[in-house]
Amino acid sequence: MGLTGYLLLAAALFSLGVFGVVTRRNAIGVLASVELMANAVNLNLVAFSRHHAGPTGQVFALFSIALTVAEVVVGLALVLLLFRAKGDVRIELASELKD
Amino acid sequence: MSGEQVGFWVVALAILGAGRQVVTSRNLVHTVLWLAVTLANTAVAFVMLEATFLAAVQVLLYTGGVLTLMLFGVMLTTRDTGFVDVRSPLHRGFAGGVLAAAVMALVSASILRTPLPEARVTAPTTEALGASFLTEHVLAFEALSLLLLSAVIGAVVIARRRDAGDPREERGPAIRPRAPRAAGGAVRLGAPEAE
Amino acid sequence: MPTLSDLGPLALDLGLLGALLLVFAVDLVLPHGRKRVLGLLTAALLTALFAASFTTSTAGSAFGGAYVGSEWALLFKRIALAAGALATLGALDHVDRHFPTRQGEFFLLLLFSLLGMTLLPGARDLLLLVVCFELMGIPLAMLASFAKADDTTGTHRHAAEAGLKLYLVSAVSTAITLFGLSYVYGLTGSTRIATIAAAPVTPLLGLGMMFTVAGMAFKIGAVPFHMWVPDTYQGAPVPFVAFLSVAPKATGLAAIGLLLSVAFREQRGPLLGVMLFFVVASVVAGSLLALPQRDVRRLLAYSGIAQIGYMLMGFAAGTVRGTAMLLFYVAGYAATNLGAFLVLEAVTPGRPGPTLEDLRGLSRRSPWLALALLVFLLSLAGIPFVVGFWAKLSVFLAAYQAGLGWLVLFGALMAIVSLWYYLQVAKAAYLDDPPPEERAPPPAVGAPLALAIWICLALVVGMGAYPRPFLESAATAAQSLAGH
Amino acid sequence: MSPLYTALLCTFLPLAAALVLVLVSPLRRAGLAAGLFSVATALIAFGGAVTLLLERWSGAATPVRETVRWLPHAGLGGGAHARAVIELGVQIDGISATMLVVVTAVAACVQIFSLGYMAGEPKPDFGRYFTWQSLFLFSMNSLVVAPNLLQLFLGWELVGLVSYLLIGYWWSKPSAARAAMKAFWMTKLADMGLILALLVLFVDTGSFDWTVTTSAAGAVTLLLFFAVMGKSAQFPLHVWLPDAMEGPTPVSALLHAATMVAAGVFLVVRAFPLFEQAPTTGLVMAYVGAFTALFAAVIAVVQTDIKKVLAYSTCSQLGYMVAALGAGSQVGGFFHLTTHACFKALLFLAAGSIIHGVHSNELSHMGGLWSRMRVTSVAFLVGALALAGVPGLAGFFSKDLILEHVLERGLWAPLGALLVAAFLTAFYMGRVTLVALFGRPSAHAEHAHEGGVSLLAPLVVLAVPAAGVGWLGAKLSGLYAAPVHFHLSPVGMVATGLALAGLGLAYWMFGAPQGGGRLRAAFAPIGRLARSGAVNARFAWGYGVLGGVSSIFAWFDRYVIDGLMNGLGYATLALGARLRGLQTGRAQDYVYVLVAAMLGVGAYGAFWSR
Repeated sequence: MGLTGYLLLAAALFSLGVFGVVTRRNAIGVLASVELMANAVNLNLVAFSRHHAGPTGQVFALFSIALTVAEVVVGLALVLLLFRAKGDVRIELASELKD
Repeated sequence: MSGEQVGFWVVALAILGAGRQVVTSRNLVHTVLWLAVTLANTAVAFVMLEATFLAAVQVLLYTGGVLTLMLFGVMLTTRDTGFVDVRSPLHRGFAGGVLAAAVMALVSASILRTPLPEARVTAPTTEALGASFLTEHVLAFEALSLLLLSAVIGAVVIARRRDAGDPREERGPAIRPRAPRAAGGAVRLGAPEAE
Repeated sequence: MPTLSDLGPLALDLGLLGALLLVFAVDLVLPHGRKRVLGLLTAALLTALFAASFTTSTAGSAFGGAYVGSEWALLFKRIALAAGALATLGALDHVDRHFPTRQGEFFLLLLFSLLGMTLLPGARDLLLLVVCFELMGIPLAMLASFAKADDTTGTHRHAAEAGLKLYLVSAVSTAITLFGLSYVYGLTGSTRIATIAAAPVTPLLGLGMMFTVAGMAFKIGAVPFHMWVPDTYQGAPVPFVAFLSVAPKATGLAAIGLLLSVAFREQRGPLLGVMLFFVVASVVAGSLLALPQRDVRRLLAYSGIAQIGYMLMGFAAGTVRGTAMLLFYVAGYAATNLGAFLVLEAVTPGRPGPTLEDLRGLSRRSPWLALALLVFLLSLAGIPFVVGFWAKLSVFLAAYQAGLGWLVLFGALMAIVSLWYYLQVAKAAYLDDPPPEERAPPPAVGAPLALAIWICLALVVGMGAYPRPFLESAATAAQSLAGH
Repeated sequence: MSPLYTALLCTFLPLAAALVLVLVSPLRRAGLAAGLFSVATALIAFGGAVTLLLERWSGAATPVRETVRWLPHAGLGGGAHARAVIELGVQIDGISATMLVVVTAVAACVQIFSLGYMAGEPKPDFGRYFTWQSLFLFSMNSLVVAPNLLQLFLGWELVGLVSYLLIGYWWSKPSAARAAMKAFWMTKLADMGLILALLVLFVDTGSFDWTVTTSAAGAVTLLLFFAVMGKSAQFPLHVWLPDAMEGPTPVSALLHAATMVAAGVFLVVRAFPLFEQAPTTGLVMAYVGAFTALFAAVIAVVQTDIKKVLAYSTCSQLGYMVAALGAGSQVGGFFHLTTHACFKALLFLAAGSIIHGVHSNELSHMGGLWSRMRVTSVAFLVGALALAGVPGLAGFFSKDLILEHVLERGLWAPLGALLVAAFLTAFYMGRVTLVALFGRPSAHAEHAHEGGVSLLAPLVVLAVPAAGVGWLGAKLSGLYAAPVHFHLSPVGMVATGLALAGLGLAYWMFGAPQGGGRLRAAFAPIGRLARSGAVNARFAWGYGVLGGVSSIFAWFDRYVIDGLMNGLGYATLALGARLRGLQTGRAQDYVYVLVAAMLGVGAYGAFWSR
């Protein structure tokens, strides 16, 4: 299967992530959806890297994974904070500031 | 259909099927587990793309580390509700579907209308990967290590219930979180506070 | 192979790293109750580094062209360091009062973020760029929530929400940026900015380029990526917001400037169109949404969104002059907005930040604070004798020279609308009577905070009276970027 | 002392005074001492200005232009104009020397008058008032001596800011605060025209000088004129001026009669070389000016508030100046500015003295003041006659000059409008004078009495130039242009005739004890109306031709023009309030918008060139 197939797969995965981010009501569910988006990025990078000389694509993917890890760590900390404040982690609980 | 093609379709369907479960599954523990399945299948795809080192990293770091962390998060925060997420209202789901479909349409249209590189090259070795990391991208690598350090420091400070040296800490048990509010449509399946 | 000489252009960043480690080490040995020293130390170190930026040569290229030290980078380093130092001074008392045991971590996170900011403008590699962007951004989300929600005084009721909103928008934006960059890499085979600039235009590259910029545009709060801004400004600690409202914006603009003027120089046609859209949308939405606000932090948040619109006029012009004018605007805006938020912190310490009602009669309770606030507001509104006037005039000039006369006309009209809400604040401070029960003594302003406000005031007035050196260094910086 | 230092002294002494008053709060809080201090500096500035003018007068001095480099080309100029440098400095020639004298003289008189007029204010407020006065004098002077448009703009803005403070002096009065806001807004709107004009001029020529030749003269001058319309209250941007009468009367005299509103006209006079390059703008100005002159004069006829009459009269006279400049007469416009400053300041201060005596602005509360306030009455009469254009007094000369030029240009419609306005001017001034000074005394006016010497001295001082400055016209115009020779032209005779007719009609209706026959009968309802003071705009149109038209105009002004301006403001506010709903507070909605915007932007990028 050629590059196109992998790219379309990644696009579909990214779209799934988008769907999850805007529809999941639990903050951790949202985080998981962001993970899907990040995973689509890695798939893209690795698929592309087969067509370019040099390790850049895979290095990029490694960086991307590490960035995502850092983000999840921080996200979970913030979710715990929300839980401590509201007793629940439904994302719409954090909607007191508006207008 | 060649073997490679069959492999691709199997992996693709597995990834997308598991991904669908991640965004729709109501039980949060299941969500995280399905995420693990997605990531593991992506690792398989990496292998098919001749990126074995990355596949290993994917399994070890993501599936091993991140998912454990997320599972902890689920356990800590949703034990009162039996790990069950509240379902989104229908219109929200519909709007999300439209958005996701639009993303898919735009990206795939762009992919299909772009001439893509054809020639394949041999996959870089793990040594080449390491060398690139520490020469070309060493500055980014150092910055990344600082980023991880800051994330850890920050996360610990934020997530810690009471601060070291905070006089309030000595005054007895930590304040318990408020009981979850019973919002409209919220389903409570879990056992009532079992502490 | 990297060698020691590669570190020359990074002298200031290494200094900052050293400062960070020093603060870290001192935090470990300081007993509780003495942590206030850490803030003073941070401020002193940042000030020293800022001073060193005038004597240290940081020109040159390092790490095989991944990093280029130039006037452009230097200018942003100075803005970040100065903003960091001023915000640290402004935050000292707040931090000491509200989270006395966590002062070390607060300033550490601030320093981490600053490190990302000083590194980014010199990056000539997309990987480095995105890592720096995150190094700047991730500590910010944590700082926004730093106060925690169980703060007993109620000042930080919305801490969790402020951070979570920033975080969520930031995480999704990062995913979008990375997604776009994956295509950019895929179609060009490199992450070096120099290589990318030569790539042919295809739909997928256009898409990748736009996603990259869109993902970064949230940091500067350009409409429609602005929605987290007012909420986070309202919920986060005010001195931190002072920092958040200027330094990351400057760095975000640096990132966009790099992409626009270097990386996608040849393919930037649609980017310029998007910049125009950002200008119009941000100026309209920012100005109109600021009108009904009663909470001054929210009001300033929306005003900042409109200001970003004016700044982006410089990019929309698509010329070196436009970039230069934008840089001048950024510097002026940084001093002004930082000062304005620090005044807000001084007015209502230990309470949720001021509404218009809280400001009533300020001129009688504290004439100097009221005067400082007035000067900052006039600068934001673009009235002569303060820097904001020159800033607006110069971006208008650049846009007009680039043939965007209609945009200038539009900007001028919207500037009138913006006067309305700035005057609302001035009116509350000067014309309205204080409520009878609040004939309180003037707010006690700590020395470091007062010093920071005074410095901002001096900058705003000084840059307004004699903008020449600032204009010149902005022009040099913009030229040095165009040269690479 | 060299002219340069004298000019710097004139400009910066008031600033120094303001700074001293700001910083030395005991002095400011002392009240009267602060006032005397401010007056002293204003008088010194006036002395300096007179010296400058006399030097020019004697013909010995050449124009002075001293500048320092201020802004680099690197920042603002560049490109085709790489060597452009923006300068900061002082230019003293016939125009600025004359204007300096006018400004400092009026300011000094107003400040002296204020010593008595504001004496009832609390001491700190009194000090604050004089701080603003000094600051205002500085801003106005810095505008006057500016050597280029950029510096003139800076002074212009400063004048606007300080006037905001002065108009809003009585903050506790909501109407005053509103009026101050409105004045600020309208003039700010106009200022944008000035900024844009600067931009266009600079990009085209690389300079902010008014002496340059530019290919964009049409755009530049039209934008400049837009600014003038706001500052000098030309239709339809005049709506703020009548409202601004909420401020203390001396402030009205300073700002809305003699100096600030004249800044717009002064700008045109200064930038006249630019305007000469754009004949179309001249035409627009002539028509707008003439229409404003007529429109405001018509409205002034039915006003019952003495300050409102004078305010609309100011609008009308500014229209004269603009029309003159539009007709290409720099001398006519500037000379009318000079004479108008004298007699309008006099009128306002006299009105202030009357208000001080009667404690009311309403015409119906006055009457019979001639016998009770003789000095004030004489002063007011001199001003009114000068404004009406009675031969020999100041207004006569300048108005004659303007009409002659408009006729020369063959601008028939503006000429007609200006002539009608001349008639109406005489009529409404006659009416005010007759009703207030000679009418039947009302209960309020029974106990009217003159104020102290500080109220009367400025009146006496200003009455002299209001009566006589017209005779200096030839000499004054010779300072900056070919001297004009005054002679009574045919059109001048017509205008004088019309003015006398207007006065006569006013006398018939409001002055003559009886008689007047059929004409009086025809206008009787107006007379009743004016006497009663109870003009009801909705019914007034039925009462007579003049009153009807006037009331309709007043109504139109009040509800349509003003309403339109207010409506724009409200619409903006309402739009802002509606948009708030978009900010739902839910993070996921933010992400939704984020992704949707990403999609739009991405689609644009992907298919941009296809």
